[in-house]
Amino acid sequence: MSKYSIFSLARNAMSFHQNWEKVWRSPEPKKQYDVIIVGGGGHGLATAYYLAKEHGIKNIAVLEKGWIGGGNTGRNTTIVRSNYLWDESAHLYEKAMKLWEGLSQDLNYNVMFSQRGVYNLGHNLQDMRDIERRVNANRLNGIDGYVVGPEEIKRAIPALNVDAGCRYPVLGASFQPRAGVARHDAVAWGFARGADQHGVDIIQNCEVTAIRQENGEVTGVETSKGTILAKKVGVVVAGHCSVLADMAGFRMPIESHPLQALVSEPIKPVLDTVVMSNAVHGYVSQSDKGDLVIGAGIDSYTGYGQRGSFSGIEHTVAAIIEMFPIFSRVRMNRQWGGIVDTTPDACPIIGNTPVKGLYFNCGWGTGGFKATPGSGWVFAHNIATGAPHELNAAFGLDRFTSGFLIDEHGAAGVAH
Amino acid sequence: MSDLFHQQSPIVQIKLTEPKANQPLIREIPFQGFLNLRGRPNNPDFMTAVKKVLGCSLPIEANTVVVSGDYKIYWLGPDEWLVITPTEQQRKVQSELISALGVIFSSVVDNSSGVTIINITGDNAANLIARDCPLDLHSTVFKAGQCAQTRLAKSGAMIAPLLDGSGFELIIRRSFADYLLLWMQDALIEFEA
Amino acid sequence: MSQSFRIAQGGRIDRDNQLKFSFNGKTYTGQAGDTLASALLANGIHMVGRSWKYHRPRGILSAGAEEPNAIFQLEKGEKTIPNARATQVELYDDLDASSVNCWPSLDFDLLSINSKVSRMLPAGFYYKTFMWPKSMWMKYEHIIRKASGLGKSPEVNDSDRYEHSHRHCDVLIAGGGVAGLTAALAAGRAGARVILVDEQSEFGGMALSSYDKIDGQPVSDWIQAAVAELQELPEVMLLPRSTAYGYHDYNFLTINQRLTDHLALNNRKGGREKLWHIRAHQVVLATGAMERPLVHSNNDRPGIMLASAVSTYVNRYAVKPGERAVIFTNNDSAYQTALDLNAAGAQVVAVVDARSQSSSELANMVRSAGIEVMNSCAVVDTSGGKRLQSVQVMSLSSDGQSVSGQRRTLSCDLLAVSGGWSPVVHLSSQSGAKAVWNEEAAMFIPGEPVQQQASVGSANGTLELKLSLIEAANAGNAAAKACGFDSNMKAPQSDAVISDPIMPLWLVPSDKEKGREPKAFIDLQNDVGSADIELAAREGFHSVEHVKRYTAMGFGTDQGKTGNINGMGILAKTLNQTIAETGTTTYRPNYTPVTFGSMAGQNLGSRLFDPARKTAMHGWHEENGAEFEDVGQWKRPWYYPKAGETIHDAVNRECLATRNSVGILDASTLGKIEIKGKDSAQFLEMMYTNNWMKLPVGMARYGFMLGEDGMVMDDGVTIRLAEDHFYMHTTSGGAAGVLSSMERWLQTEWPEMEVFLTSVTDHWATAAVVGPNSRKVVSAICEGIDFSAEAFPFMASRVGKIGELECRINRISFSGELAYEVNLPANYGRFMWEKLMEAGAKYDITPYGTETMHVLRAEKGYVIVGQDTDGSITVDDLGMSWAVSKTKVDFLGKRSLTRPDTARTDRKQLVGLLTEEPDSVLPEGAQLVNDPGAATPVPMVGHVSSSYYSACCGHSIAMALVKDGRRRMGETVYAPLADGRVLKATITQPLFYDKEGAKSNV
Amino acid sequence: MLLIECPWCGERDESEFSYAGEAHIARPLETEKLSDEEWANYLFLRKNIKGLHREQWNHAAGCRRYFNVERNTVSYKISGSYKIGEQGPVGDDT
Ligand SMILES: Cc1cc2nc3c(=O)[nH]c(=O)nc-3n(C[C@H](O)[C@H](O)[C@H](O)COP(=O)(O)OP(=O)(O)OC[C@H]3O[C@@H](n4cnc5c(N)ncnc54)[C@H](O)[C@@H]3O)c2cc1C
Ligand SMILES: NC(=O)c1ccc[n+]([C@@H]2O[C@H](COP(=O)([O-])OP(=O)(O)OC[C@H]3O[C@@H](n4cnc5c(N)ncnc54)[C@H](O)[C@@H]3O)[C@@H](O)[C@H]2O)c1
Ligand SMILES: Cc1cc2nc3c(=O)[nH]c(=O)nc-3n(C[C@H](O)[C@H](O)[C@H](O)COP(=O)(O)O)c2cc1C
Ligand SMILES: [Zn+2]
Repeated sequence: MSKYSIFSLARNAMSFHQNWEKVWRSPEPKKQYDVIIVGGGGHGLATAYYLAKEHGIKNIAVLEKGWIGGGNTGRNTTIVRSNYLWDESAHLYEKAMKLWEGLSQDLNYNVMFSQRGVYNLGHNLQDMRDIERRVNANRLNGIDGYVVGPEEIKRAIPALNVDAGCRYPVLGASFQPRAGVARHDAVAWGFARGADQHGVDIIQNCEVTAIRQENGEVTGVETSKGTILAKKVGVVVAGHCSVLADMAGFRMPIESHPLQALVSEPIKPVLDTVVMSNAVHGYVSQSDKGDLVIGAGIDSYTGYGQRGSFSGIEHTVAAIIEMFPIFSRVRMNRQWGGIVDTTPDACPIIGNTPVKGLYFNCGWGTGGFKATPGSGWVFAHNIATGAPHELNAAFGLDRFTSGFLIDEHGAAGVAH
Repeated sequence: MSDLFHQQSPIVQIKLTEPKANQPLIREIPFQGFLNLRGRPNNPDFMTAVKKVLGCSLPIEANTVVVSGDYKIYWLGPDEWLVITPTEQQRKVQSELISALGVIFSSVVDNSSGVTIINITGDNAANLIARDCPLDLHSTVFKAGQCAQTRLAKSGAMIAPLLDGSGFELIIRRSFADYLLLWMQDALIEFEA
Repeated sequence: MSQSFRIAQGGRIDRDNQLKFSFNGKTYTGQAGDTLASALLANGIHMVGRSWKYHRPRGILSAGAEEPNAIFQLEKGEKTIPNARATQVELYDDLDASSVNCWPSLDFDLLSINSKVSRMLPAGFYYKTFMWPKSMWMKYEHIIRKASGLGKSPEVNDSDRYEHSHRHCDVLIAGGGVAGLTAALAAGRAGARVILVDEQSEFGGMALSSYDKIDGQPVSDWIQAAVAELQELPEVMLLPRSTAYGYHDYNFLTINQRLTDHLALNNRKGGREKLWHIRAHQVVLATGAMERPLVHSNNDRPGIMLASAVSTYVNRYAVKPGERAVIFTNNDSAYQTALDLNAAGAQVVAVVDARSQSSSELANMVRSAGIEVMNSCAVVDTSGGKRLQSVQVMSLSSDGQSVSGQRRTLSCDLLAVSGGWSPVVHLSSQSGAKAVWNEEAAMFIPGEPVQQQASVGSANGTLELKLSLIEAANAGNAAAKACGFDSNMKAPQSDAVISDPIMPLWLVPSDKEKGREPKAFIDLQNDVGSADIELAAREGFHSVEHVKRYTAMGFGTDQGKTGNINGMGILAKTLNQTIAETGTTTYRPNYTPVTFGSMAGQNLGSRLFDPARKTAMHGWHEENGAEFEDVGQWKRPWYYPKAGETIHDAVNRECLATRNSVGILDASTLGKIEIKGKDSAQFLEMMYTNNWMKLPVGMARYGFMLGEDGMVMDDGVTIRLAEDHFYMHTTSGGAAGVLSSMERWLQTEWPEMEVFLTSVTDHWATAAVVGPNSRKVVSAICEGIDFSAEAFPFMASRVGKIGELECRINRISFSGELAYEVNLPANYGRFMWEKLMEAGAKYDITPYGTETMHVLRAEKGYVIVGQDTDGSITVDDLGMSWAVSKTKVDFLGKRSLTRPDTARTDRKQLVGLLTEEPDSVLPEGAQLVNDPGAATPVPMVGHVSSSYYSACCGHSIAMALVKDGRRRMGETVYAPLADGRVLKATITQPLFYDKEGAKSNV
Repeated sequence: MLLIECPWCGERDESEFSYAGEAHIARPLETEKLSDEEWANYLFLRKNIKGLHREQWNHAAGCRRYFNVERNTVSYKISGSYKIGEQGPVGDDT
């Protein structure tokens, strides 16, 4: 299998690019695999990759109902950071961050991971308390982070309006320098290529329609391409996890909601970091292509339609202009939506299920892109060994029974 | 001197100006009495007791208004009404209602300082409201005698067409009144030319 | 006029009104009625920009919304507009335009070097390289970023206004060409509420560029009459310069109207744009069709234009886009362009037609005009630098798969191409109808509607005028009927035209070896060529969605309006599948880009971004120098600095004054709910963790409200006004949520309970009068109440009079002081406040804000929900399990408390902290550790939730949530801070002042 | 933007309403008697249906009533609204 490099590029240019190999093969499914991964998003592909690479399991299929990376992986605002509050999540996301830092080289695929830093703005006193608390926790957990004041923010982000006269003035921010963005599609393709090179079969247009089980143990799946057997099935279908759980006969503590995003027309670089605000509610970065990539809010209702309501877009755009008044005359090019799987504590569910051999990895909601390599890495461990890795042990389904939730919603609204 | 003198409207910090060009006229009708009345309309005792005091039956058709003498009664919900009385009569009406209702399951709450009335009249009255209100305000759809609670900008309002067709009456909450008036004043700019 | 390519007669421009404009620093003239594009062409300017990746010279391709190339920066400073499409910019006096994405100049662009190394830059090349050394990526990326992007963001704030409006209508018609006008007439005449929108300045669409006839009149006369009639209909609203850019669920459409951009800068008044939010019963889509270019080698040179655009420039704008033209087509419509050019005095060298024959009336007219028609031929290559110089033609096989024979060179400065038509199915697709491939017509047409909607005219693939009009009249009638109007207008008449069928041709074959042919472009804006599509397919990107993302086809500001269908055709061929199987990418809003400003509207700034809720005393606070804190949407006084005071000075002063004499706080923002009905106490038993049945009338009790997950959600004091009547206080931020949650329980779970809830938050103004002298102050202005400690004890509520006004006084305290909350209807709020200030003057009554309130309550260990709790804290964690009934069978959240994790006894618990240095204040949010020297990750045992300097105690105080904290009294914890300091603190009870509670007990 | 029919006020814009989650989740009566699992089911587990979904809405900016809606969560088409305690419509699952 040929390696990508400037030299291979030059070599292929000589032959007019007629000889590039397929990035992945798209074979017909076999009758049986050791492990089936349902869902060809970033997390599913990463799981397959690490299963093959770290655990030596080679007979793996990834089944994707559409085209790989076409779910939330292909429609997110690509923010990668690890500055989470609670130890459990901080360690999991930081594992992912470490993997991100070598991912392009590991995959031999440039996922354009751009460590341009992320600012989380604080607009009221409670925001600032929460920021202090989180950054302090991050530092003690070995995660880079600073609390910065309005002047420093203004220096770093000249376009940001830090006027004290704003409705919600910027009082400060947390800043994680190692955080940033990555090219989302490349993450899917890079993992697909890596997995494929390890022999994983990536099968698209193959929708899982039923989960076969005998005596409480999984035996395979029914798909739009027929029955495929396996003793281990890992389900990584994000917004559709309740649908798959229903096939397996249990319910999830999950609601699927539309989450929208939008991009501006491409403009020359004006914003070279990532800015997020909870209180004003919007987040923005600028892609390498030049468009402003803007995340909108989640729609309150359940929705599998990959689209949300215009009011959400309108509120978000107002928030962006409130923060960046100079973007007012820039135009919005396109908007879209994804289906996010939200949990009661805004943390993922990774681990075993009531059915033996059936594993779920879901509940990443509005923020799982950043976890992609880490999520795949721990899930691969979980599937290979049948038991959670210590990094995902706290993220099991059992926490909803025991009450051991890891509430990452951040502090509740200030009330006094 | 009566203490009534000491009342301040929720929009005390706003200066309303004379309309220019095509601007509608925005005026406050301050210091009316507002009673929030609740009870079960399928309880005839409740309906009778209320009628005795107000002189009319409560509107049970959704989103309608009934006028009875000095009182105006708005439907707020299937078991909830807003009774508007002239200035400083709310306490009297409230105690009359409470004693007429006795042990009947009901509640009569004075909310007179909690809301105020803003009338918007003249050309573009509907257009001003429609700047950020999802309700269909067209005269063939929203007629005198009807009312609707709805979203107005980032707050809410009870809106009713004025009986004389000159515009709309808005009932808005005190703590949002300042914001809504700022919003209206800004909205007026569109009709300045 | 120096517009040397202006045709002497005709067109819809105003010849008497000449306008100046500048392009890349040079001044030119045009006429009113021109677009920037037509004015440039009138001046003979074809090359207007450089392509995105290879920086190849590019010219104007189209005359409308589909334009991929002519993207300009307009104006400078606060009026600047990035990425304006010259084809849709109406010319105005002194317009200033410049090309984007070229440096140092359009003519000499350094990055055109990319074109030379273009072989190294195939689709997706960046995924394969720039990976070594790892540390270099951020530098590479910097360069990539600089090279991409088109126009520049404004650097100063926008001074324009953006209006919003909401409208409902019976029939919304998008597109005001002859089809849209006809539908509007049908529905409008019947009396329906009609809104007709068109993105152009004039209604009429394509017909404005043609000499067709309707009802026997020239089409322009018919349009004029139709518009005039529609303007007279009272229920019809015409919106020109208005783009329907989003078709959302339930016939909700968003429309962007441009109000002033067409005017000279100094003539602009009022809002710049208006966003219409329209909810329609019925929608008629008459958005027309767009012509497709043909994809052949070097098909991107300035001087290569869509044939229909050429006709538009000639007929509508009286501009000759070339002197010697070649037409290249696979269908009949471009023959009209040949005639139009011919009539305008340009030389038409030849019509190159891919089809083996063309014998329609139109084609024959072209032949009769002496123009050579070359059937079974194709343009295979072109030459020219900054302007087209010639094209090369070869014979094309009848299946369109190969070329043969001699290359014949035709010298020309204009190539007008037509690859067929693509109905503008964007809005229909957005509405949920999946576009359907029509093999015969070689176009995607609107699919079965899923909303109350119909497509008509060329938008529906009906290219013929006569049929368009019938279809439009029918749709207008049907839409009106569906809204209850009697409507049966007859369609306007027009003559049928017979044309020969199209021959689909997605990629003109090259005579060069595969891979070695010059670039043939599909997406001109993103420099995506046919080779990129083929490469993507070869590398395994088979889904059209993958191809889009791998090559960037259709990602631009034009969203692939001219390129996508050709791209899909080429992909289909490469993968050996049908176009129907290949499918389209997803159509999404926006149809064309829309300013963020218009979406934000006026909802910006300190006044309008979000409501600022104000209490009745707000004016007083402002007049007395208060600084405000945002609490939810409320503005609360934070502290009242006197001249020269810092926040700490002010808070220390306010605290001391309150503890030593009397302070006053505006507490009006607390949520207030009246609870009435015989089951009220029973209801409170469920809502709160403690007991309510036996609370005596006239007395108050503090309660915690939990979520069903057992975590603290809200707290507050509730008073029993009568056996069946309570008055609840909630937190300021929690009020709305608490009310709707209680309503929900009542309405959905316990509808049999006789309880009514009424919010009175806004009705009451509340002043908390706090401190040893509070009794004196309150009793001085309030009559009818016995204020003695025995008659009016702590947690009692009384009604009295202030003047003639009935007031309610509650003896409750959030500070540990003797304190009274005085309530009057808010219309008297300021009156009450001033009376209290007056009465308190002799005790030096001191107004204080939320900061002092925080300090005072922390000195007493009282918690603030949302600050000392975070959604993961139980009442027991707060050390207040006395507030949780052990005897009640149930209350919300109760069952959660016995879950294994929730019932643990070593959870994080609220404790006090005293720093080693009495003056050093722990930062709120500091994390606590047992061993600051531990290796990373350092185990954390808790965090500081509240922390202040307490002037009353003379040292700092803090509250913290610490693991197993209640068992660790007296132990030491450390707070390692960001600046390297490590503060040492001792765990204490969270109670620092007046530990016996003597002060409130007086 | 959804157009939601309030059983009292009629069709109104989505922005007047707030969503209140899956409908027909009755609060268990004797919570003490439930196992931790049963309680967790009530508390957290949801059908989260892809297709016809019964859900609660509150006409927050209008009459403040809670009511039920049957809506397809893919097409977002509402097949009907009904009051709490009433029998809902049986929509076509398209
Ligand atoms: C608008 C938006 C913005 C976001 N922004 C960010 C951000 O800035 N940062 C961040 O970290 N996260 C963000 N997220 C979240 C992030 O996108 C997701 O958490 C993450 O991509 C999930 O990846 P995944 O692989 O689990 O899911 P997906 O990428 O959704 O993959 C799941 C796959 O399963 C497939 N599937 C479903 N059902 C079946 C079946 N029956 N058979 C076979 N296959 C099936 C789907 O087709 C899909 O391809 C955002 C999400 C959205 C929608
Ligand atoms: N001979 C051919 O092949 C051919 C091809 C196309 C059209 N035609 C002719 O065109 C005419 C058809 O007229 P028609 O009315 O169907 O189309 P049209 O192109 O004349 O009108 C469409 C109108 O819709 C507007 N529009 C498009 N999208 C819009 C949006 N999102 N928002 C607002 N406005 C939008 C355009 O500005 C245009 O004015 C007939 O004369 C027909 O014969 C002929
Ligand atoms: C980070 C990011 C950047 C994007 N940039 C663009 C862009 O520049 N132009 C564009 O047309 N679409 C852009 N898109 C949106 C895609 O076109 C597409 O809408 C999105 O991936 C969702 O897929 P769908 O619309 O096909 O459902 C971007 C998407 C993402 C996630
Ligand atoms: Zn209602």
